Amino acid sequence: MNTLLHISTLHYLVLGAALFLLGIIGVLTRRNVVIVLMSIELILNAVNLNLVAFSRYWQSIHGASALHGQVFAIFVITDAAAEAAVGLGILIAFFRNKETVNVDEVNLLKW
Amino acid sequence: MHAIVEYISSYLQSNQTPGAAGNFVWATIYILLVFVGLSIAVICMNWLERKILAHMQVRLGPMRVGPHGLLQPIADALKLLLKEDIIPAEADATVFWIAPFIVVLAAFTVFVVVPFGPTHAITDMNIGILFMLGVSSLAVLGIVTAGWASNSHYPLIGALRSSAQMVSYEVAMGLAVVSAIMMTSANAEGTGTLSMIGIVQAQLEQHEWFLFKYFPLGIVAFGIFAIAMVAETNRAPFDLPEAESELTAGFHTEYSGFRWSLFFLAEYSAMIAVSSIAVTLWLGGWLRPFPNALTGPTWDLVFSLFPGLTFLFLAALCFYSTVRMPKHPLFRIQTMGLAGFGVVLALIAAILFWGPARVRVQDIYWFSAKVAGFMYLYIWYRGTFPRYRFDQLMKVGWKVLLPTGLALLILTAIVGMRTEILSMFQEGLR
Amino acid sequence: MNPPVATAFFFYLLAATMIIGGILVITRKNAVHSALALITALLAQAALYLMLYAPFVAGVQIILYAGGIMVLFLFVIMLISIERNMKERQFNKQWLVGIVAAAALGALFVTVYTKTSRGVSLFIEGRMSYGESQNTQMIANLLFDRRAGMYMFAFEIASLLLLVAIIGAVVMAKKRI
Amino acid sequence: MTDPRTLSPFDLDTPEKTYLDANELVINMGPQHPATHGVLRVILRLDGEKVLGLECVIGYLHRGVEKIAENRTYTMFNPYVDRMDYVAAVSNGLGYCEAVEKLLSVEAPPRAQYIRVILTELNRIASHQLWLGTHALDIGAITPLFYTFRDREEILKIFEKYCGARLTTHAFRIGGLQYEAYDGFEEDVRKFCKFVKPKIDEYEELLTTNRIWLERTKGVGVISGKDCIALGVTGPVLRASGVKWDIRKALPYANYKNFDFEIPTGQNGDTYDRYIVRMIEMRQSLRIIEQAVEGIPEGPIMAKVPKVMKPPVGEVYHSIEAPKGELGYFIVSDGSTQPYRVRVRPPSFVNLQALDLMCRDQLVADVIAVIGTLDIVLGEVDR
Repeated sequence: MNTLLHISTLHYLVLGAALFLLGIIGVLTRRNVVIVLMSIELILNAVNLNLVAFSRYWQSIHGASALHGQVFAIFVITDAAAEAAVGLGILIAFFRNKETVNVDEVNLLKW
Repeated sequence: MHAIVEYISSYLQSNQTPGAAGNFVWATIYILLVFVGLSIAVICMNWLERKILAHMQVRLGPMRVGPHGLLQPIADALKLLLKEDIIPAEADATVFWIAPFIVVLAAFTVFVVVPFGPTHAITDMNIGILFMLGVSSLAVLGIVTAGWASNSHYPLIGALRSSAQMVSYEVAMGLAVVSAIMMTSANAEGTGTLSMIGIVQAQLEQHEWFLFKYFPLGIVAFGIFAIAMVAETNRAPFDLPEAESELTAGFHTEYSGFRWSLFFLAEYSAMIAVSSIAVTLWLGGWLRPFPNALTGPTWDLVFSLFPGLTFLFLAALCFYSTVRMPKHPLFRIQTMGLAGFGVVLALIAAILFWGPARVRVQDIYWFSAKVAGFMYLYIWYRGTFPRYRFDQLMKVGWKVLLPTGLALLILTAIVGMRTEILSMFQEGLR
Repeated sequence: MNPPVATAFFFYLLAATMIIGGILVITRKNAVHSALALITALLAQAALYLMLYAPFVAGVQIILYAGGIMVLFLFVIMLISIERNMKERQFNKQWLVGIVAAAALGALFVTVYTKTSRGVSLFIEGRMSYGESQNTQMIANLLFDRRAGMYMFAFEIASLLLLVAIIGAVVMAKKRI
Repeated sequence: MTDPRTLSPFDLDTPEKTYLDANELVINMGPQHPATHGVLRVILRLDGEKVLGLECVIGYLHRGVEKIAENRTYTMFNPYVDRMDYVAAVSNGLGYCEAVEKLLSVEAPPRAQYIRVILTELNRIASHQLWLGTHALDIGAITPLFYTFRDREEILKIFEKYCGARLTTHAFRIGGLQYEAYDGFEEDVRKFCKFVKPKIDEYEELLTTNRIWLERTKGVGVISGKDCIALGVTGPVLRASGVKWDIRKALPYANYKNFDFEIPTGQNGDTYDRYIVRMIEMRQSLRIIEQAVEGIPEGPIMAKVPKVMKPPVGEVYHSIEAPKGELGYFIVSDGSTQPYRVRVRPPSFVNLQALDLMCRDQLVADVIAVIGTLDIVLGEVDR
């Protein structure tokens, strides 16, 4: 009981792992490209959660200014923004040409 | 009983925000106070906007419900609550149902960090201003989903317009805000802050409002923010999302009754929220005029009399109108009501003249007075300006405000670091 | 020592919100519903960041993810028609393989996280409360400071990445350039 | 792929596509829409927000005025013309009365002519004020509406005092006037002239140099003088495109040749020029009114016309410069008490034809501005 109530880094890691798995399932099973992209966001967020949790763990060892995990999280968020912009841009181009959002039908190497 | 009084007074003397003190009870009380006050402010704003706009347009505005239409907002609220809540058959019911709540939540949550005084805030966050910008930008989600869920052309176009507009103007807004935040670091240690209370205290320490700091940079930043905040709240002349002559009512065309009133509530509280940001960042927040120049007990007394005097003035206005009411039996109840309202205002004034209240309330008073100035500006804009076209709006946002904001940011940085830069040059020369 | 109940309560509340949100994201037919579920999950995550004494990351999460990226998603979902898509099959043919792969990964996670050395859990917790008052400043030091700022180069690269992304997105999405 | 511009706006059976693809979004604006000035229905084909073409659907207010005329005597039909352009009812009446007078070969006495001119010009100002208020409202400025309505009220008061009606005045009779000008009519008109001049300046102060107004109106809905003539567009729209055509000068009717006034023209033919032209026209109308008030002669107000009018067999076309453009009446008489055929050439109807041309390649918001600037009245379009 005490381990359940005393929230430790491991709790966050388990949550992150669960989200990561959900994201993986989404990416692997869904056909709608938009939802696939959203699942990727879910994966990135799971990673971010881990990073920030690690950051707190790191702080507990190396002092309050050891915020490397949080800085990493910020970089990941930047990356996610870039990924979303390009991904949705590709999606729009794809949709304009094939009029579908199904990832199965992304089977042309060029158009 | 005595213990309770003791507890309250000990808390009042602790000079901490409830959030910082980690006191759940007081935080709840503050949250209730702020939200109730906000709702009252929105109701007052509704009446004032109609009256002021009417007088700008050679009309009288509401005159029937209560003396001078004072009860009109209450009648309206009652009507809106009792109206049938229509959900269009083709609409996506769940999203249609959620959307207004997203908007209201976004508009209300920002008030968690608004500092009405050095201790009169629900909490003081290290990322205060960032939190405000972030949460207020969530309103766009509600608007987009509202437009989409209505499943109709006009709301959809309104929603797309509105999201494009809000996202674009957020950029310029952010640049202006960053410029003000940079100014907070112009102290001996060179450490700035994002905390709303910290920003105001920085203005107190630096002996000037950021509006006048690094003249004219502060004024330009304020100008950018003042334009962007009108666009951000979808008000005239940037009210394209709800341009009634083009899109009937934009994203809330299909809404009615209670849900529509939520949009209304959110719009007005968002106006108050962005005005609070502007007041906090550039106009010295809760600080009274000349807090550094006019010091001493006499000046403190003089300035602390203002809240009471304001309410006394309003009460006098009420009594004057009471005297001027038509002497007809039909108007008897209205006349009595107006006189009663005047008495209430006079009572509030009397309380505000009472020593302890006077001292604790004046911060809130100055903050509200500054915000009220912005509210008047909003109404004035609405009475004066035609509406921008969508491409012109985007042009203003991206081609005027954004480059100005970027240049401003760089200039503020250069001016703020001028001693360091100069010493670097001198080192280089040597 | 009694564990702080409030912390646990909020953690489980937010964790549940996130998990439910995540499940909704991958199961909803309608992409807008998925997006709304994802927004809920992201906001809950921002709150979790606050619980982890990372207010700045939380703020960035709200502004960028919930206020920026998700608006972009909603925008695109509205631009492309989804009515037709909603009537189609939602899951692809390899869904079973996907689930199995995810389950394998999950098993891996379980093994790693339950692994203890000498009866002690993997992470030895130190002091768990740090003042958040200087969080933003410390992150800024890591990013920008002349001496302590070890991520300055990475920061510049990130800005370059964003520029490339902007141009790429415009090239992809624009009909006529 | 076909150029969307060659498609008719009525090709509505294109497959349901999305907002991403061009030439697909068809929006139906009206007949119930706050900015269509009545019951105009406009079907817009849009590329995003750009207008590729539009089609007006009219007839929601059709009352068969021309057919009614065939079953009424000449006198009985007179009130019906007020219901066409109901914001400029006096002008409508003037056109009809003069057309019938032409058919009967009678002429109204000079005093009647002067009073007619005063009332018609007052009505022109009222019509332009109403246009300005609604046009500014469409573009988003709400305040001018109330200012113009406040000042238009003074004109309506004069009408009311003169003939008892404010909107559909039925002020004129065939052959002159029914009512002598009331006592103090001239004084009222003079007072009004003095009152309204600073008010027009006030409208201009709000709008003329307002940057948003300039951006919303300059270069919007441009139409060349040539196109105007080809489409038959008249009135301020034509004059704003640089064509100096005003029937009051070109083919003087009533006694307009006695008065000294100028015809304002614009150069660019855009919405802003039309705004400026109308503002100057209001001032010129005041000038005419002032001259007319000073020169009202004494004398009879009614010419000798038979009680039962039986105009000789023949046809007549008479047109006047109504506030919105050329208002023409074509009347065919078969010698009986009722006209054989009456055809009205309503300026709004003809001007509306230019809407498609003016809105091409503009944005949706401009369509609203252009509908406003054309100054159409649906009662006249649909008749």
